[in-house]
Amino acid sequence: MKIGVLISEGPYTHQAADTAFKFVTAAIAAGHEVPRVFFYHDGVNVATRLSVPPQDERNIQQNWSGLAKEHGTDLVVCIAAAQRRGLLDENEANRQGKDANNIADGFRISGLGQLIEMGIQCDRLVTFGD
Amino acid sequence: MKIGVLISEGPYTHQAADTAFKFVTAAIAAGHEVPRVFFYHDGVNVATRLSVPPQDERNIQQNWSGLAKEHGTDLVVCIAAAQRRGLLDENEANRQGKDANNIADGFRISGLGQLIEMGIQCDRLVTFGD
Amino acid sequence: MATLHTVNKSPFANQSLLSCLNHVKDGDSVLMIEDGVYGGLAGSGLSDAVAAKAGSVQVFVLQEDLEARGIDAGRLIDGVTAVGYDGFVNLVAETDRTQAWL
Amino acid sequence: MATLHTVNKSPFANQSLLSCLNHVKDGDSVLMIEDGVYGGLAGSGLSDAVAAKAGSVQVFVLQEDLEARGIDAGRLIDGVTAVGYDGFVNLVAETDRTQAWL
Amino acid sequence: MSDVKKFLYVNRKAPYGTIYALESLEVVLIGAAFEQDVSLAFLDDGVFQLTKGQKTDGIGVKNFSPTFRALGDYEVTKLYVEKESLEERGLTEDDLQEIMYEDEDDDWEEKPSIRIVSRAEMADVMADQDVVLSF
Amino acid sequence: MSDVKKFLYVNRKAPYGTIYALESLEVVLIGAAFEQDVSLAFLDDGVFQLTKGQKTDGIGVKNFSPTFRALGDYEVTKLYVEKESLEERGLTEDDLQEIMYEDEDDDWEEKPSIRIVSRAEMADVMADQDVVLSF
Repeated sequence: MKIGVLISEGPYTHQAADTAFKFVTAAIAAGHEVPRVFFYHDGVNVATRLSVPPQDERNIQQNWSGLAKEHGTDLVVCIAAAQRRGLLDENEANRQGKDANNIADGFRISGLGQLIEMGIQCDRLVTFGD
Repeated sequence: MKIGVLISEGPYTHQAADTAFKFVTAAIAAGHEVPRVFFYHDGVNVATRLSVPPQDERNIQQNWSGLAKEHGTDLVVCIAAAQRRGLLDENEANRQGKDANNIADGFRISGLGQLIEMGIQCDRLVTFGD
Repeated sequence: MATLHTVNKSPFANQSLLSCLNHVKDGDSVLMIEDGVYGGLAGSGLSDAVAAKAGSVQVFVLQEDLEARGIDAGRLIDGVTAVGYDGFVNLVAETDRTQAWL
Repeated sequence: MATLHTVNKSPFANQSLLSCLNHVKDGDSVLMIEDGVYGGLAGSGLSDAVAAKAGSVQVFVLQEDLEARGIDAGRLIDGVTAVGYDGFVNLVAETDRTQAWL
Repeated sequence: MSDVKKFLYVNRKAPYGTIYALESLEVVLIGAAFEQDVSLAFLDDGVFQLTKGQKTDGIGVKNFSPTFRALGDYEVTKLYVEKESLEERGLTEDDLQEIMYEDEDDDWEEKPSIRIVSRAEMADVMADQDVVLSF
Repeated sequence: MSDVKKFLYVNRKAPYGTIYALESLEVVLIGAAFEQDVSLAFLDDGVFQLTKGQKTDGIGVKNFSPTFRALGDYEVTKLYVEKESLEERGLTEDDLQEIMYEDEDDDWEEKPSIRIVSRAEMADVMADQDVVLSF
């Protein structure tokens, strides 16, 4: 079964991104497909490569980047939500005249249409937020 | 009277940083002193210079940077909270081996001691959060 | 030695206002801001709880947040007063401490 | 055509669980996760409201979130069942849609 | 038409205190282009999103409430509002903005998009969806 | 000693679902170095922070509950816990961890840091502070 996942809260502040990660891992282990995870609202902040969590804590961004690498999961960050919150890739940074970008490997920035498309193409959609 | 301000939520997602800005502006207009504003929890995300809000919306970071420039308000971002969430200055980026930083003019990164100090030195402490 | 209590969450979604009202002391002030201003609405399921405190405690709502949400000041519970940001600043200065019910 | 409802907020702080219980249909499932697992506690001021629904609706809590918070499964309301992440996945697959009460 | 799904956007939060109401509306507008069967549900504090007379100059935040009136142009015409949620908040339908659409199946007659429903009816609406997005 | 202020850290949120409990504790630890008169208040869902037997391996989040037991070493010895908040949640004092400190004014005798107080007493504690930090 194809399960799409929406993450609506930022890393560390809310448990949403952690619970979603455990859920997706379990879904894949059970033989389901998770073709895409969509990051919206503060969820876009999961995608920053600049975070430096304490050594004895989990690294949420690296968890997700690792999952994308291993399973080819499409990690999509909403462009509108990302712009408000200062999450940019190189392209966006150039386009907006910003001198730096902060997106991590395995994530890509795209439009809200990708969320709707996920809803249409997946058999289930599960939301993790606050 | 000296009023210290603590902001505990991120920009755009919660109204806290907007309400705090209006409050500080009104406090200064009323003749009070706001020597320091401390950004904690997701509040650290107010300090990113990479945000690009829609043209017809307020720019929260620029509001605060402007206030710091005009009134000399000390805008302090908690270092521990900032590291978790990927908000770095040049120094921190170098120290952590990161290839970019994202802090805006007028903000500085420092320790939680600055929050306690603000509580000791100010006559009042007002918290804006969620 | 009075306290200014601020409440910024809708009392219909969150228990913060009720917990605040359970801990205020006579002579304290309560200021509802942001989504908290809905706590000032007359005729709601929570109006009586707020009105019951509005005697021993001064209850305020932030005018600008009220306007943003399309609520006319005439809709407020009797004894609840709208103030602007300048009034917010005065309340902070006039009381001895501020406690946020986040 | 059953729905899986997820609730992730403490029912002592937030109205989400009560609103969820007011909208579930017979045969639906409710899964409490994250701070929502406190809604499964027996002997609380909210236990009766949950127990009253636990007949017509299947009520679950996420075992890992329960353990994290130091709550023994023996403390759960009768009729509330603990499941792991694998059980969470099964519930999503077995129901027709998932609705999050954020 | 097996590729048309029923999408429900569930709005349970008040506007301005948090961004969820605004960003929910942004999804609805983008989603309209996908020609799915779209409904919006307003319950709990979500009913506050639809109050008329919102003026946000004083808080420095953009007033997005006029956008609800444009939803008809995007063929988003089913806005379910829960009666009990209004009542618990001391509100009536008169406190909400008028939101209309032109019904192309009925000679473009203007009709109200807001449909006041009971809690039980809202539960029925929710149970009749393929995809539920919560904000 | 006019530069010693009474600081109260108010904890009203459950652990792990959000980070406030952990980041509150981080402020308390740093603040201890400033030699102020420190108290902690646990009420509403904040009482859940102190439950014993927390095991977080399953959720992949760090278990910070042992840190509460170290507070005595930082001379943070006044942890007020509201009785009514416990009762509403079906909890008793037995559900909480034992947190002790050594009283230097009483021949280093071990004493409990947790003080169960009524709601009215909690209101008195709150009203007796110079600085109130809410998490």
